[in-house]
Amino acid sequence: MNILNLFILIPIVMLLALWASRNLRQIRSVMVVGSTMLLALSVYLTIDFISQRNAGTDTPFLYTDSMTWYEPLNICYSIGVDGISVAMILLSAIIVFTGTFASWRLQPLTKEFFLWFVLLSLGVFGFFISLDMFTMFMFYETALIPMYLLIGVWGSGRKEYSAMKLTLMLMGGSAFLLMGILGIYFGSGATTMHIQEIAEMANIPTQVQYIFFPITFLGFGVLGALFPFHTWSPDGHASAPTSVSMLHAGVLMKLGGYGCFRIAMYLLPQAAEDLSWIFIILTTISVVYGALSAISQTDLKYINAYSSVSHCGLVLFALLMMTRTSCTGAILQMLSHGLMTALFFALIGMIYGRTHTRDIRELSGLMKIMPFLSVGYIIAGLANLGLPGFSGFIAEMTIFVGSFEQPDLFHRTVTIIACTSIVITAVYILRVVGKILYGTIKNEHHLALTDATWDERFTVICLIICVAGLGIAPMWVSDLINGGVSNIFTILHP
Amino acid sequence: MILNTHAIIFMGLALLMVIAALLAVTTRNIMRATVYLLFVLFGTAGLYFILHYTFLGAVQVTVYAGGIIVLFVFAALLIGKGARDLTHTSILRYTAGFTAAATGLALTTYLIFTHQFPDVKPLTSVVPINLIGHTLMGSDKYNYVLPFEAVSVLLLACMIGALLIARKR
Amino acid sequence: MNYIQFLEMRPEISLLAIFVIIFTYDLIARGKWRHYFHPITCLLLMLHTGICMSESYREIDIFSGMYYTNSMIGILKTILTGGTVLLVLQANKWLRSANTTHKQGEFYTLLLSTLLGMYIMISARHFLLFFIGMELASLPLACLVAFDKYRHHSAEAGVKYILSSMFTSAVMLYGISFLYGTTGTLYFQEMTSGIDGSPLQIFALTLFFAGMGFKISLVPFHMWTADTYQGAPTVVSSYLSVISKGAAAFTLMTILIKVFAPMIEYWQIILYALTVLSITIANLFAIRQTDLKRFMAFSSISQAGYIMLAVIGGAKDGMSALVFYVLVYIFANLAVFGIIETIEHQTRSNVSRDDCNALYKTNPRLTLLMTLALFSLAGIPPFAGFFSKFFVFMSAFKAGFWILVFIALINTVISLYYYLLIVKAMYITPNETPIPTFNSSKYSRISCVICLAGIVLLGICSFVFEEIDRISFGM
Amino acid sequence: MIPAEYYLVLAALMFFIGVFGFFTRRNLLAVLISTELILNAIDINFAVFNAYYYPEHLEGFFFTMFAIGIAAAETAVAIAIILNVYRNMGTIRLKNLKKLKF
Amino acid sequence: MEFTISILALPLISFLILALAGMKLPHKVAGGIGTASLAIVAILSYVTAIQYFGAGRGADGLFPTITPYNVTWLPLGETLHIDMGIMLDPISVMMLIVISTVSLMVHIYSFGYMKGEKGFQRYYAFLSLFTFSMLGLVVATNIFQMYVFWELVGVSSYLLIGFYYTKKEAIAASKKAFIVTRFADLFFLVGILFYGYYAGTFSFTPDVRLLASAGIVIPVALGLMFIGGAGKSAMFPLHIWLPDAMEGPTPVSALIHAATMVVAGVYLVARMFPIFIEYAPEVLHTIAYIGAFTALYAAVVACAQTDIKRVLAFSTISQIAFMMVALGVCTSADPHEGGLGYMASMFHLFTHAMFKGLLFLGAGAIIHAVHSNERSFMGGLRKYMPVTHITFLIACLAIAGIPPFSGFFSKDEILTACYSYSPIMGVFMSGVAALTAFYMFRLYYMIFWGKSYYETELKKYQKGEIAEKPHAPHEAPWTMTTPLILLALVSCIAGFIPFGKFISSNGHAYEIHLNAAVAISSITLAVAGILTAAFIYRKDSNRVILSVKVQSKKFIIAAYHRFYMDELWLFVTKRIIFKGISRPIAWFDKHIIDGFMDLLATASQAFSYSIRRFQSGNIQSYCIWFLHGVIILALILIFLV
Repeated sequence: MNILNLFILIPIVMLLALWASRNLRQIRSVMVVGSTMLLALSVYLTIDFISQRNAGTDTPFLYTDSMTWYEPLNICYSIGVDGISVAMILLSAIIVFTGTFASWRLQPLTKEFFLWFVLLSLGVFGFFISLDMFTMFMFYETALIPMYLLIGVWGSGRKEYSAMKLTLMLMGGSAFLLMGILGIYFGSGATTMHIQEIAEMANIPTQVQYIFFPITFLGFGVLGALFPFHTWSPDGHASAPTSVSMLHAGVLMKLGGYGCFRIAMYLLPQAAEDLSWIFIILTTISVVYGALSAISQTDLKYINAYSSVSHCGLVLFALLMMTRTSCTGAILQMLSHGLMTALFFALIGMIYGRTHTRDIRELSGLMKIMPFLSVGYIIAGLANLGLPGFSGFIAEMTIFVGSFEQPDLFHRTVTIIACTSIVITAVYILRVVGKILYGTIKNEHHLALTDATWDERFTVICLIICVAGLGIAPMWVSDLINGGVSNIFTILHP
Repeated sequence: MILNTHAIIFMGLALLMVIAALLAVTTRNIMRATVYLLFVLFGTAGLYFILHYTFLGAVQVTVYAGGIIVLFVFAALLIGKGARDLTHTSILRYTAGFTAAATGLALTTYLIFTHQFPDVKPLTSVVPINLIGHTLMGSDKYNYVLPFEAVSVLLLACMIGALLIARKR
Repeated sequence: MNYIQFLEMRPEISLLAIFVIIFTYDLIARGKWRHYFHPITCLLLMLHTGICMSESYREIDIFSGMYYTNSMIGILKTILTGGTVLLVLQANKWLRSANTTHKQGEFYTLLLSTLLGMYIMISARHFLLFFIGMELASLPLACLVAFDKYRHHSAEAGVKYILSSMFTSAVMLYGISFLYGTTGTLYFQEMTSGIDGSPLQIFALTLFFAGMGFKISLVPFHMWTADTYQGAPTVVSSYLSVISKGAAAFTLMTILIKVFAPMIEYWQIILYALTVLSITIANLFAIRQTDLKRFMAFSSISQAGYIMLAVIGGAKDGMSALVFYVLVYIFANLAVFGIIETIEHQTRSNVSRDDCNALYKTNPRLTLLMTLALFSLAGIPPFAGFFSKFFVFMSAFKAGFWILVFIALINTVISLYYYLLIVKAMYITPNETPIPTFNSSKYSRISCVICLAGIVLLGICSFVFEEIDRISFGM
Repeated sequence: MIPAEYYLVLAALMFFIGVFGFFTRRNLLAVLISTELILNAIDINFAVFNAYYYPEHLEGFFFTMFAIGIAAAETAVAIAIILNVYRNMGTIRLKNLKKLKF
Repeated sequence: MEFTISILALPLISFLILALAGMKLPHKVAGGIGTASLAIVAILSYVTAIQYFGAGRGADGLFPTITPYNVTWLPLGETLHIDMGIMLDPISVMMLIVISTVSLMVHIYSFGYMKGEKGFQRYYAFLSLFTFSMLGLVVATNIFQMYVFWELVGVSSYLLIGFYYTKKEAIAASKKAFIVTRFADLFFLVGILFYGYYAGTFSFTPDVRLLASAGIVIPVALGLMFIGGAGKSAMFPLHIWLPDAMEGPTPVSALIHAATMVVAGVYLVARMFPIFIEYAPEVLHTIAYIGAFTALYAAVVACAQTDIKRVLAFSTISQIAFMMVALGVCTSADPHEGGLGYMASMFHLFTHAMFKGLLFLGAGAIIHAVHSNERSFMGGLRKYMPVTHITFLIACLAIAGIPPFSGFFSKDEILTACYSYSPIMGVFMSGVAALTAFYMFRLYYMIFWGKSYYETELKKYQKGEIAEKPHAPHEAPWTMTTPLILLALVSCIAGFIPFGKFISSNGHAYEIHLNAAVAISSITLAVAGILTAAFIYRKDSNRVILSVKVQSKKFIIAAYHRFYMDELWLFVTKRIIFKGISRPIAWFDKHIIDGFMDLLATASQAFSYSIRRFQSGNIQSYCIWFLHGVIILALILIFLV
């Protein structure tokens, strides 16, 4: 049996087990066991993948398997991974694992929460292992819809509004996406929906590509918070419960970038080449605009959400630059942003859980009260602003170096504009750190607050280790991703 | 066109039907409307006779004039005062309705006159009743035993339904 | 006089036999025997479903081309019958309530006669038979709509339904008369050769379409739908929305591809316009509804628009997508209506969205089923609705109508919005006094479980669709 | 010989007069009467087509015959429902039948 | 030289230990770990230096460049990759000595200075982190590694400046320091990107042919890199963060903001010197002009400051500008023909690190004693703090350029280089040097001479005017004085190091010889400056000072406010970026873009509401619509299609 199937089977078993579980203890054990298994599995997958690659297997995808599903419509359940997907699976497993701990004490309706949570992760894993456009799309939507309930039921603030907005905008995106998928399928005249096979056929007429590339890219771009379709992100993240924010910003938003790369650009290379400039402009705006918006926000989650807009914009930006290095950087940035932002949201959730406010004007001097969380926050902040030693730095540097490989004036200019985001990032991160962590305690009620509990510490430490690990030893991930990117580039930029 | 008996009868019937129909849809009194309807139905029966469809004419008279009109009369009497149709309809709906009907009529007339119908193969004699019987009960092509059976179920169902609704319990 | 041919029409005969049995039983059964009425009917209908299924794999052409059936038609009949069984199961409580229990017999007979009408309508290859079938499928239905005859809403809905139905059938007949006038025959097979796209025929086509549009409730022929659904007894609304609609949609497709094939470019335009209108306008109306049945009416109009996407290509895969869509739609919609029905028994009045507020707290399983059904209707994977929608889109896209698909896709977002509003009411909106915990009847629970299984499994188990696709036909 | 078109136009006139009545009458029975006019017009159409153009088979003839029967059934059901409405609401004016809307 | 890895590893390990477990350790142990590791690092650095220079020159007459470690850290594309490694050449070895020495001093000193402070362990952790990063920066094998550690020193500086995180000013200062330098780093990064793309490598020794073919891009890249360096080295107008950075603990100021980190910019230019001189001499000269202006500006401002650390800060800016000028005035790689400045700059870097570190540590001792930075709380301290006084005086003499203290030698070389570049530059820089002597002695006199604040207060107390007895200033503990003495010794003798033998612009040995004219004139000027300061500030309420003050009041106030540079920056950041750009963007996002999305929703709601009349409940209107629909469809199909 193909190991990848386990990524679907385990969540399904978890769903059933959760459904059957009676009390909190059982729920927690199901979640811990399940997410640990997923994590272990993904680590094993990564190691095995690397060793197989080192052993010299050079097929584009490993662990491939295909099973006809809807024979008349050429729909198959095709799975397989390359370096990019392995990296993404690993990321997802980490976030699911830590997300479990981040929602350790979630009340009420714990069981239901985890049911939807697991369904979401099922969708995410399914998406990353799929090679068939249909199943990919199916898992994509599977991952989206639980967000509505997760935010709507367990969220805070204007949760109903935000949940609805998020769901509708993302579903609007997926409507575009479905359009794109159908366009690709029928445009190529293929008798398969397998990505690799369609890519190798490479017979989609250019005119068709011109129509469907923007559609597909926009479809995924909405999830990747592409300007001006990013507005679901601030409200959605602000209202979502901690672990949902983590999973959403950490993994779900990556689906967008991954899809843009794997489907929009890979299958429609000619249009990607010719029309990328439109989206480069949009993503450049995303990058700078998101960062600038973040400066004047007062809600912690809004700041981070806009920061996500900026960082995810950088992912798409890098992809569109279409050099091997920048695309590697984009994937690195996905990983890095996933981990960092999950860390951020976890910390914000923990702080909010204590202070019951996220308004930076009402918080101050938290360092004194909750040193652990504050230090965590500073580390997250530093990672976010691209401090060497953390993952953000290597990702951004790879992106910028890669983008510089495009020597024409347009690409140069937008790259330099995008570079300015690293300064703006520093501004808003430090502003927050200075306001909420440093200084004296203004609100004496806060004096009674406690520092992180063990499960929270565990979450934070896990994520920090990952962020730092990626930042300190980027070579192996870089190698891992490079293989996948190179394969895509044999078609994209021959 | 030569004025022959057929033509005169047709003209007369047509005039009668149109006037009666107009009156049936404009009169204020429900009983009168029913009577005007009766005239139209009789006129139609007359048309069938002209077309040599005497059996059809007979059915028309029995079913419609004998059955449906009586139903209407009963209903009108049962309902009594509530059945009076006094109020004027709103101008807007009147206009909209008239526009729709007039446009439809114009369109239909235009289409009827512009359409190339096949050559006329007029009937010269009354359709024999045994042919009607055989056709109704036959199972071959252009025979109608199946619709006949189906319509029997329909009538039964409608009877059950109408009874169900109309009975007091 | 080859009357032996009647014996070939086994589903119809079996249905008629049940009709007679029930009719007789209703006349003679007294006392405790009346308690067994419902179970006996259910059993008989299940038996009948079995017969339908076993008889479905036959191609029959009898009465010299007036009646035709093949495996696809047989399967569709089975699906419709199966849906009716589920519906009757759900109707249990309503049928046993004091106002209705003595009318049980009439309910069954009327329901079965409409079903028979649909059988005839689907199998008819002659316009007269088709017309009779259609009337048989709608006239008793009018009585069913007005079934709760002492409820004002039901009476009003009944009169609206019967009048618009009469008007529509008149309009449609007018169209058929012109078809007859221009082609000289009422047999489908012969008529096709006479179709040449002359203006009068186009007019006739439009009139015919309007009639079918009424049955399927496509905009702008849909206006009766909401009022009727809202006023009619829930079971009947449910029946109207799935069984009647499914049969009509299939019939429309067969007639379009069998009779009007030469006029494909015309009816594709009509379908294009009606689909866009149906989906969009129904969605816009649905946004605002708070009465659940009325809401479901608009939802079903919009769903009808999606079904038309399958028709528009007129191809084999469209047919299979259509039948599959109908199948999935039956399960999802019946689940929703079944739940509305059970809630209605608690509220004793029409269910509004506010009644559902915080329903999850008291009735989690019911709510979950409702959620899944709504998700399926909205086309969310991994539920069956996603697959059926996808196939429908695929078939339309394949036929080249990609802008239409795009419009439909954008509309799925709006539809998701209003489905989510209900989900929101059930899970999120706080409510001090939610409907207390209750148990629905055994029968209704069975039906719900079957619906749930359908919603969850139909998409994942591909053999159902593959089987449908194998036997489907097209132009 | 009277041209068939005359019959057809007569039928069309009847049809649309009926439609007009259907649209403007304010009383359910009166609306029903208009419907009868419409159905009647269609019957004429069928009969005329059969008699003038396709006399070899009796298709239009039988259609008319069945249509008359069905129309009777329809009317019966409709009147029953109208009576029911009257019993429920004490009126059969259309403007009183607007509880279900929007 | 494989052991050099431990020079980097030890501070890192120490940092990790202190950061992870520090809070649980007692202060002394924590400090001990940090200091011990630093002591080892210092020893290793000396060993490295001895071995390196002791090994002698190679066959080509150059000290070999040794790269004991170099691993590919992050591959980027086919040709580019970021390496991490250790590279030893004369200037990096020199920097190792400077950093480890000053850092060790600061570590020891901090025992006394930070005694009992909350967060003592954290402090040492950060110091270790800083030292690690700084060492990493100087031994970088390529420009990107330099950038990596460049950022790390930036962040450790941020953390140390914000050490007193409850103090508003400290928070603001740390933020400002980080953001300003980060802003400059942006240019650095873009410069690196250009360089990397055109040179095809990040290493310091690129393919010459590639560089030559790149044309204008290389000067641009180098210019951008210089902006990065200017940010770290506080060149005008990016200097604004440095004075504020004095909010950090004083030893930190000594280490980071005087001796090591701030000279990173100079080091960067020196590192890239061969490329600068070959491909972008114009840029180099521009650097010289910027440096000259900064030197003057900072010196003038320093004259008007009252906070002693601020004075030192501006003095640092001014002195670094000297080094920049020295580099900028180079016209060729040969020290004999216009390449002298390189050596002078490095020499000055070395000596400046020592005496400026000493000055800061001395100032720390003073602040420790009087608990304030403001000079009004000082005066007459020479009696109370003899060791501090003497060492401070030595440092002042060194910076003023009085022989035989080290500053004289290095500054003299700089001035010589300046004169050889152009007399105007020479005269100008000499003037600034005189000004340096003036403000340093102004400071010196204000602190150690004049009316004692303590005594005045004591009198007041005795008279009963104030309730609390003032603290008597006291000499610092040995942990603090030892580093002072050691550094003072170094400052005394460092000038006699034959620096040119080790470091010169083309790597060949260069014999330092004093230019008599320059030396004499500069000594004269320095003495004049000192005398002026002594005349004005030795006693309080001197009449001359008053008249000068009155006459140039506006100028002094302007100088005190650093010529309103901070306000200008504040205007740019607060008014333009925050209020003028960010706020409007946030508003735009919320109301226009998001508003548009919401509008879609509300519009469809509203539209939905407006069409509800169609569903009027009247069966007749339904049928009218029905028929209209039919007819319109038919008309369209018949007449339009």
